[in-house]
Amino acid sequence: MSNTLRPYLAAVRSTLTAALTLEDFASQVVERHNKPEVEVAQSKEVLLNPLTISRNENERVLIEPSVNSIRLSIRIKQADEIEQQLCHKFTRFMMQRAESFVVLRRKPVKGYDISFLITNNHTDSMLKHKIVDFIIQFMEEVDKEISEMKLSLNARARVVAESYLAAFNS
Amino acid sequence: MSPPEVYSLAQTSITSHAFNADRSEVAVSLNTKDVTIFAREGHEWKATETLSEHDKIITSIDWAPNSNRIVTSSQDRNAYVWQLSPDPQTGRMIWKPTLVLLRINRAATHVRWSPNEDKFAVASGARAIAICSFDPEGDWWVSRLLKKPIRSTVLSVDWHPNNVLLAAGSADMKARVLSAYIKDVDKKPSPTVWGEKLPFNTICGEYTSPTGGWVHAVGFSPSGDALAFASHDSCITVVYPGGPAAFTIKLTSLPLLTLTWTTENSLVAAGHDCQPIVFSGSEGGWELTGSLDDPHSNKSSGGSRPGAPAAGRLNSAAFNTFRNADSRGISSGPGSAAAPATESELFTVHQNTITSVRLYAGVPGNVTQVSTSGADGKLVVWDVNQVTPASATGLAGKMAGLRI
Amino acid sequence: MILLESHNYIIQTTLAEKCIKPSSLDVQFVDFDGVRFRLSTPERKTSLLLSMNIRCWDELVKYGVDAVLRREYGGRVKAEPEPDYNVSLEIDLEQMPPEGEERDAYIKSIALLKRNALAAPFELAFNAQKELEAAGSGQGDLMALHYRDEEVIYVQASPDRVTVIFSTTFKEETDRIFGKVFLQEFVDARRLPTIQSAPQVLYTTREPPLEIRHLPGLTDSDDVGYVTFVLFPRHFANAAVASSTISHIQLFRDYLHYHIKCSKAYMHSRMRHRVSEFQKVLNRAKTEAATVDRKTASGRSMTSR
Amino acid sequence: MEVNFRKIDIDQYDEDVLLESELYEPDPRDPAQVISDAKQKAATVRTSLAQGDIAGALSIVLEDAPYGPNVEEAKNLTLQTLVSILNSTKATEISGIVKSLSPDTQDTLMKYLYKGMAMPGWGDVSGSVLLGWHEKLTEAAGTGCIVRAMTDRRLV
Repeated sequence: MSNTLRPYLAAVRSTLTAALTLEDFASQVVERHNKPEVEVAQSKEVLLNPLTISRNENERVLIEPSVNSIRLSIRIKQADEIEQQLCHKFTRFMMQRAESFVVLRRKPVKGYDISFLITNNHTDSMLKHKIVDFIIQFMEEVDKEISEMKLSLNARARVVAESYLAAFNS
Repeated sequence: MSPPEVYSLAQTSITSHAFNADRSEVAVSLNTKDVTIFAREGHEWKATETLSEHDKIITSIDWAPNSNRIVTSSQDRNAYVWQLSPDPQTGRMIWKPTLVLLRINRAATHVRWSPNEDKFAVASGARAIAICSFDPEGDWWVSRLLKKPIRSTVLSVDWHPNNVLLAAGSADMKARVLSAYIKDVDKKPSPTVWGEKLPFNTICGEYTSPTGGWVHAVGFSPSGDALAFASHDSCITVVYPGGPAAFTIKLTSLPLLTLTWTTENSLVAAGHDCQPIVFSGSEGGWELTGSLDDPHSNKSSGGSRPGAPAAGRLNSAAFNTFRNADSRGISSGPGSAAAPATESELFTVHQNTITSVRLYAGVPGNVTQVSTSGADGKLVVWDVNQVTPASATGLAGKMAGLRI
Repeated sequence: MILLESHNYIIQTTLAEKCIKPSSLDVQFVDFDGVRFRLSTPERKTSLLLSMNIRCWDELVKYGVDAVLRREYGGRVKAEPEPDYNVSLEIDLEQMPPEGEERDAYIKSIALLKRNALAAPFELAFNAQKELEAAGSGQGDLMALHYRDEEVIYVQASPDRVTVIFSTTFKEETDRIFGKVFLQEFVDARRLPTIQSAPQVLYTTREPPLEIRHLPGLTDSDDVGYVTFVLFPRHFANAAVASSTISHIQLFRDYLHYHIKCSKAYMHSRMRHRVSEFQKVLNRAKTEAATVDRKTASGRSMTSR
Repeated sequence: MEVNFRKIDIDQYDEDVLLESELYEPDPRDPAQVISDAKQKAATVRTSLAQGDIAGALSIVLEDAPYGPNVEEAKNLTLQTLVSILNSTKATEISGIVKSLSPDTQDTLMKYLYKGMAMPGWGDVSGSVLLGWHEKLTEAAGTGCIVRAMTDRRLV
């Protein structure tokens, strides 16, 4: 693991742990409703300061905490057009399956590639520290996956090009 | 050394718990709109009764020890008082609900009987507290609202031993002491450190933690001369109005949600850190003493889920092994590769947030045991004198100084 | 299978089958680049009619396709093609060579109908190059083959070479980016010592190469790519080499897109796998109650989301 | 039909609504005082740094750090001063330095680390330096310190 990735993930882990201190909170604005306050943003006092963790301009995480829900958005490293495209495909693929990934938001927050919405219902029915594990593992693997996909694309392209051109020799 | 008594009542979150006077029964809300009463049977708790009347999640339960009445509050904006009375048909004793007209239009968040059990206070999301007292003429509970100067959802309330003063913690970052004096119920109270003349809705004190944060829990000391409150900035503050001084302890761990005094000089608080923490001090200063949970003695993580077996006929060990491998990618067999290195484990008894800590044994001022319940569905009884020192648990809290 | 084959597999297998056991037949099928075939027995079981429709037939006629097909198939080319088709071949099963290599070669040659038709402009260019080389200067005609709706093959002879330019469009952003990666590898691969004798490859996106820049109606878009192959005389030194070069180069566009599709399919299966792994990690967070199998009233399992 | 009335923010006329300014105690100093304090501190910090007293320099810059509205210039100057201290500290010394800070100073430092990370590429801000400090500060002051960076409305 490269030497700034470890403190980066450690900072996301500790910040997320600190933000996952949610409780059941019924809406003050709408009677008999219970909404993720970070999304409706109608009561200022139940929103907390959003925090950013960044390695550089292209790799950062935004955590927006509130009393009963948090939004975590990730900007995934994309060095070139290929990584951009692979990243886009991958995150879209996941978001289309948001239903089974209960904590996934269907749309990313502007400026980020993928967003998660974690509510008190999730922290009640799931172990908080395991949700944190999931996010960290996701961040680790998604970078790896994208570079592996890119490598495999390049490898295939090379074989394809070489086999085609080699056929002219015969 | 007796280890804490751990009971896994459910696999779901316990939002609130309240014992009866002799601790033979406990009323809990399992994150649903019903109250379940469990009765002790040897070392087990058996669900015996369900109180269904609310139509939204129950937020808080309190069980009056002397009058044996239960009061419940819910996000449906209502409170019910439950009383044991004979069923007109069968003659069997059943819990009979009485609806309380709270006159609030948002969720009820917390409820507590007053020490004399003739009043109760309901905190609410309507930026108000309903003080309810019984009107024998109308044969109903009437409510009066404490409104000013509350600016946001009230998260918790606690009664002063004199049955008149009420402490309230709310999401507008304030802990307040207010008068809930009701003319027809209360005798004229004698002066306290909080004030002398106390008509209804007198504000006797308003406190906030310097680094902000919603006030999750409030509690008067047994004498009523000090107030402790826990706020979302991972701080606990003890206020001595007579002093006048406030001590704030900044924790290195996650915010506390609930607290109870054990003596005039110590209290137990718990919350997102999943373990009950002990604080002690006096007018001269306060400190974090340690934890009731000894993380080193719980090496077998509670995450292995012993407790109540899951229902269903396909529940053999082998079946679970394969199901886990399939749905979670965990091979749990001995000797198999452990879970990936990024997996973390919690070595506390509670595996999720503790939402409630309450007096279990002893009298106010000399409590020997407390009970906790939390989002992991566990109910735990702790001996308050078995404190693992802070140095051994990695907990730390520094006093951020005295504020006058 | 990395390389594509230039003969039509359906024609090949159907003919082989019908030789052994003739029966009446009427099938329509397609090949790359929207080429349509019809194989039928309009008169009797032993007389098959193979018709082909190809998008750029009119252009092929200009470049001498009739001569090429007559050379390959002789009298079997019907004077009047079946309506709706450009060319029809009559195959008399009773005239087939005996079973064995000879018959296989015969069948294969029929299966190469599309390849042979498309070979016409290339053959023309190869011959033109020889003439220009002898003359020492000049430039052959720029032959355009609109073989797909938005894609064209250009062939042009010069005294020392034959230039083949493919214009190709990428319908999706992913195709475009993947295509770029592949084409870059075509350019780079020639640096390998083993394939240095291969034709030189150049590619550009959006910007058309010099040879065709003057043409009207070129699409100006990032989705368009141009691939230029420079064939030197060694690539068509004799009939056998020329024939293999033609078969090979014709299929370049299909080869490229086929592998882009394969890559996308592979990425998809990878993502599917990775996402199911993530699902497992998330499931570890769920407490037992959340994963317990709940039954509906009818006894079916409810899927917990 | 006239529908513009739907766009009126009626909440601003609600007397019960809690305003941002009511959520914390304002800075008693006036903006001119705040900026002159910040400039003075920047100078003092340079002296401390020259003497190698990093913990001292940190305490100076973090004490009474500017917060609230209308003091953007002072806030930026303070961040710049702080970043210069962070960048000039050896990685091996960080751990000892953060442990020696008072809890209030630790909380303020945490706020600045997040502020810096939210502005990658600004001035001399370096992601890896901030992450290094964040890691050591979290070891010393715990997740509680991070929680306070979220709850404290006195934004730096």
